Amino acid sequence: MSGLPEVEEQLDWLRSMHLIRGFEDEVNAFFAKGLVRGSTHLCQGQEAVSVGACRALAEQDTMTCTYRGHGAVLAKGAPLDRTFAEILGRAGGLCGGKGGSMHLTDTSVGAFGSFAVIGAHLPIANGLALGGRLLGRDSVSLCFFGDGTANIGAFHEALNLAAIWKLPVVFVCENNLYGEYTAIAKTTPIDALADRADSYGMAKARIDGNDVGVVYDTVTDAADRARSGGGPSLIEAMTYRHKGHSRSDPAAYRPDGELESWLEWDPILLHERALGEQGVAEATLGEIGTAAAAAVATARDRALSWPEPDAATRLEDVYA
Amino acid sequence: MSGLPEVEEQLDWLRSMHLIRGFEDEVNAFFAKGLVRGSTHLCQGQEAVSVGACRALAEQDTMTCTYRGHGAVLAKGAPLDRTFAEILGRAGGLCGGKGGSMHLTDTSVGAFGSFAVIGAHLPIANGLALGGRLLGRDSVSLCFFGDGTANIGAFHEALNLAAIWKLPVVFVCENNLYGEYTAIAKTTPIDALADRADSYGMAKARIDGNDVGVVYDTVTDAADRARSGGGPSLIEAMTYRHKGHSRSDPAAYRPDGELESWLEWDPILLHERALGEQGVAEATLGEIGTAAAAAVATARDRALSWPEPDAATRLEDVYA
Amino acid sequence: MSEITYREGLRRALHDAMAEDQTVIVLGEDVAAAGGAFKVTDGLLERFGEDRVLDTPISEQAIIGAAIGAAAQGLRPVAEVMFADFAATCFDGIANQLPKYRYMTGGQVSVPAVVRMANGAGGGYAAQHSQSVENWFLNVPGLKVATPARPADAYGLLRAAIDDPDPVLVFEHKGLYNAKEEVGELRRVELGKAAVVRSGTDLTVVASQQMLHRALEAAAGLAAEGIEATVIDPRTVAPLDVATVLGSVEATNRLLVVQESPAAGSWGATLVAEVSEQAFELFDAPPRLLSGEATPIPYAASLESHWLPSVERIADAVRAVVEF
Amino acid sequence: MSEITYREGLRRALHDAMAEDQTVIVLGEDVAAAGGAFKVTDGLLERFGEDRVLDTPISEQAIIGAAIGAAAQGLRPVAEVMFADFAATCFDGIANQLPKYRYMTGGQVSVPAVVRMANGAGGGYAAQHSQSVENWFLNVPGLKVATPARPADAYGLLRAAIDDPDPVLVFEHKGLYNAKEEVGELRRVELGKAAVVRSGTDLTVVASQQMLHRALEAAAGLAAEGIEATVIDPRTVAPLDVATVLGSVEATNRLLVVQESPAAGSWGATLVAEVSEQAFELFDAPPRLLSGEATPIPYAASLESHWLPSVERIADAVRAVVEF
Ligand SMILES: Cc1ncc(C[n+]2csc(CCOP(=O)(O)OP(=O)(O)O)c2C)c(N)n1
Ligand SMILES: Cc1ncc(C[n+]2csc(CCOP(=O)(O)OP(=O)(O)O)c2C)c(N)n1
Ligand SMILES: [Mg+2]
Ligand SMILES: [Mg+2]
Repeated sequence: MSGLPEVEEQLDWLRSMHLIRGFEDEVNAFFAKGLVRGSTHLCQGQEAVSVGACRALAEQDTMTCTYRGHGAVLAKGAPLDRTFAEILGRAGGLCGGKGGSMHLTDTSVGAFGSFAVIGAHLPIANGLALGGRLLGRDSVSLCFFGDGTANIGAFHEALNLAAIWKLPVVFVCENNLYGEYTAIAKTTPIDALADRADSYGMAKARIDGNDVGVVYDTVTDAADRARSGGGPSLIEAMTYRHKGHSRSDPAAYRPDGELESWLEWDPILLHERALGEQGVAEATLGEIGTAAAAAVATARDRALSWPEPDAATRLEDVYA
Repeated sequence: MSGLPEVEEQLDWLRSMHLIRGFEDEVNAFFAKGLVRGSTHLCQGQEAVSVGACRALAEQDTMTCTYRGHGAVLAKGAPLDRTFAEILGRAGGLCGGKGGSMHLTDTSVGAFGSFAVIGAHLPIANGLALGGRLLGRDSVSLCFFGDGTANIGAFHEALNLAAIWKLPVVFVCENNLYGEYTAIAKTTPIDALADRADSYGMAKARIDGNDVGVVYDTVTDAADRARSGGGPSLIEAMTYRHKGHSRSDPAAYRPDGELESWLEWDPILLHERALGEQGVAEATLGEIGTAAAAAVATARDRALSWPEPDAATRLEDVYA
Repeated sequence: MSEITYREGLRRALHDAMAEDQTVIVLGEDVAAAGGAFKVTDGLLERFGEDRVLDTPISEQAIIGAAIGAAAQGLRPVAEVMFADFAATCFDGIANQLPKYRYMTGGQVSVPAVVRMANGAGGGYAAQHSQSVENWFLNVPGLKVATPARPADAYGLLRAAIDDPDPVLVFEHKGLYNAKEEVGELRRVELGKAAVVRSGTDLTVVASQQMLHRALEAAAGLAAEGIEATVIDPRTVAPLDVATVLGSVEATNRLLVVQESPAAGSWGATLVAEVSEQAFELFDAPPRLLSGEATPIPYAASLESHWLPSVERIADAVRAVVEF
Repeated sequence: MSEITYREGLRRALHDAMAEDQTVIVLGEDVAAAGGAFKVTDGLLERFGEDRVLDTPISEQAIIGAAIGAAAQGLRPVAEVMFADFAATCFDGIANQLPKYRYMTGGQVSVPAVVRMANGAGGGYAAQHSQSVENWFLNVPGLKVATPARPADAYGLLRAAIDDPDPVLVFEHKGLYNAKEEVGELRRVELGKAAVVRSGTDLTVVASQQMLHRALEAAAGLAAEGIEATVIDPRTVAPLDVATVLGSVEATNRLLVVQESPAAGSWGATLVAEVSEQAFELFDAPPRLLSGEATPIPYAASLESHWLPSVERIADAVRAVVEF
């Protein structure tokens, strides 16, 4: 354990988690109004994983994630307004409206893409690590994915290659207990996914993914090890998504009371409590929430004011 | 341990290993004469895995294997002459000359195919197990593959599915220390591949694959467990191929003395020694070798006397 | 007569096939308890039980492999690959194993497996969830490929696919699940037979799935201008019913093919090549192929709506062919 | 002038590219210590070291992913997928990630990766090691696809592919590795430009890889009969140089396309469709496509030799087109 950073930094984690929560709630509201096309996958309840992990990175590090990546991309530093705009399909969106909710990318902050085919980006995360190493960038490649993803072939190939090449990758499995509508126990014959690291002689940890400090700490250690040539890690962060899998899912498959008990283990609540214990005044915490709500509303309105992309741009960006 | 069967049965194992050894030596000679097309992958040195595992099966059981499957298919009961003929591309071959060395198949004896894309048949072996179970066949699906195959995605998906569905599959990894020209340690970050079973909560064993009795015993246990609903197993059988990877490989990458020390641990020698210890006369052992050589020569000559397939047959068997 | 949706056509096909034949099983991600991401397998688990309706892990290679092996043992598995784009993750199973198993073994193994997948752009699912990928499989002999466009055909083609002794890929279209049609008694539809959906003398339009509906809409509008189109749904793109198209072109002497996917390596290009080769002298105008654009599929409405051939663009293409 | 083999052309391209540009790396199964299953990467490890020449596990998905990510960071990876048939095991990487990464991100990410794979029947490698699979990728916008047939082009196309800022698939042909050619100074060959390899006035034959050589042999024989063929090598099948073919057909008014793979969904069918659409009135005879048969590829010599278009069958097809 490397220990927690200054309180100011920890307050910033809270800020970031609030922004993500507020962002996702707005996206949810967009749905209801028919403003979002296709599908979208919200991450309320998982903010501590995104924030704790991304804040443990250095500037030159890269991050890749999934269709459930709004939080990760924002935590890595993408601007709220352009992220909203991408989901709304506006010209000012991160990807000019070409990617949408499932492909949020902002390479200027090291967010190297959200991938929508399960498992596809784990091998790509290896490549980012390899490229960084050969180019002398001293960079670590952080890779988020879900529990259900631990059963696809690309997971296995990626972890094996990362291990044998001692690539600077930190694999973070966000175990939110479900892959779509199916509980993990129905598809996975073992309890702790982190133990799959043993198949590759890889460092592992299974942690409370709702405790942002624990996530920060664990990823910091893993990133340090990766950067110093110690190879990759597999971190299983236990967490929970408050909403259904995607827009059309009322999550009726959840046992009674499950959501409620996780709501009591909400990452924002937990972190507020931790900060309180470190002596931060309740008023300070309240102000952070209020400021975040205002920032989200402003960004939302700005994004909504932006135009749709010009149709001609659809023919650009296929080739350089 | 279920213990060894009668000596008569064990003598039959020896017979079978001799037949495979003789067969492969003949195929090697065919190459030299330009009688085999494409590539071919010999299994001299690995006979105990093929014979020990296949003899542990019941009649209704199925077996799938790889391009290095001559031994497996013969051990499962395919006739020598038609197997030769397939490799020679003759009409009387197991597959009518359509498959060749890499696709030997004889469903009449439960040999459900040799597959040439690494990993492809592990998921198919699951299907054979599933089909057998649902059709009430009480069958076990035996699946052979190599050490290098433990790094491909299909391996992971297949073992996970077999475990979660408790399918009656016995996965036998023939660890011959090399995948093509590369030693396993260069591509695989752990020592014992059998330990990958832990990722699936699967039964495992790592055994001397050159000891036919040990193979028989281990596979018998695994097959019993599978048949009685106890789920799949992963067995890593340590062995060695005496020849290079394929026709064009002189195996120059081997450390000095490695082959020589494995030749002293030859499965046929080992089994002859074991039988001697059980009181079988040396003359009996010698006769078995001689009879096998004669049987191979007869089958070879018969296959060589058969015609090539009629060109029109190439258009058959695409659809039923 | 009653009205059913395309989804309902598919759903009934699965129910009827499973009721009639004990060897039919269904497997895939969330097909059992959840009834499928697109609700096509709804009610199967309750009716046929968990031995025959199986939820899988997110493991497309394992799904296809299980279907192949089970089929080789004598079952008739219907595997679901949720979005057709994900066929890429189990491409080896679909392209190298499924269609070659019978042949490589000299006919020893039959593989009566069906793979269902959801095609289609237009819904804002972006580049990795919107493709129509039947064309990936055209160059792979041994696969039959169905692309139903209408509810009764959805039923009939899926039934025929399940009956077929060989592997069949059934591409459903996400944009059509709620499309409705009056149907009589639901029946099997022979694989490899196109349907002449509309008859007209001025040109032959061949269009599949979403494009069939747009072509019909365009044809209805053009009738007011005095242009009468024959509209043909190929229904299966492998085998492709070239004979029916040729028969129609004999009467109309003009051909427009409309498809959602890009042109290169497509069934539409294959059809144009085939008819050009076989019946060159029939044509009063060059045959024409109208396709989705040669870019990945964009997300924003203002982009994706241009990517797909619209009713207007189809109508324009018809006019160009007729006025040539 | 000196004589080199096709393999040597490829090998030199890799050596020269790695020597000129530090960002070029090579990765794949047995490419380093063993110099490649087909010896194309021979000597690279010794010259450029194990940081830049990397042996991988048998993990095609990991290989392609590593290439994509490394390219996104600014390297120019050249990945080897040993037999082209194995592209099926990493199809998602090649078809859904590699060509869409730039587009989905609105141009933020460049992916200058090359994937080399060995095509080709004729050697008795049977159904899973003999396919020419460039057609699997035609319907995937964002990929350039090169299919060199001759040593100098092997060099030049691979150099151009490595230089290209976008993903390029290079399909080598197993049957051509030992093919020889007199070459002058080796140069890059622009992607998307066909080569007119032989000039004649009676018809245009377009043929790639092994079929180019057979077409040239057929053409040489036919010259004795007074038939003079233009023979064109497309060199890249995406983009397909339709203009060069059309230019030639303007002079010959007849077209025969010859390819090794089956017809459906192929570049040959795409070419026939394109020229029929664009230049219908040029033709004095229907354009014709001669292809490998629509079956998996058989093992035995007596079967496989019929599966592939032979010199005789090509000559027959030429005669049929010319005499139409
Ligand atoms: C290859 C592939 N198969 C199936 C899907 C459909 N799908 C989208 S999300 C999802 C569940 C993923 O579960 P998990 O990895 O736990 O991530 P979570 O959604 O819980 O964040 C599935 C099956 C897909 N996108 N890609
Ligand atoms: C997907 C795929 N990648 C690569 C190959 C080429 N190849 C054929 S055999 C082989 C080595 C396999 O090693 P192992 O699994 O240890 O089996 P062994 O040959 O030692 O029996 C490779 C890489 C292949 N056939 N399929
Ligand atoms: Mg999950
Ligand atoms: Mg091996």
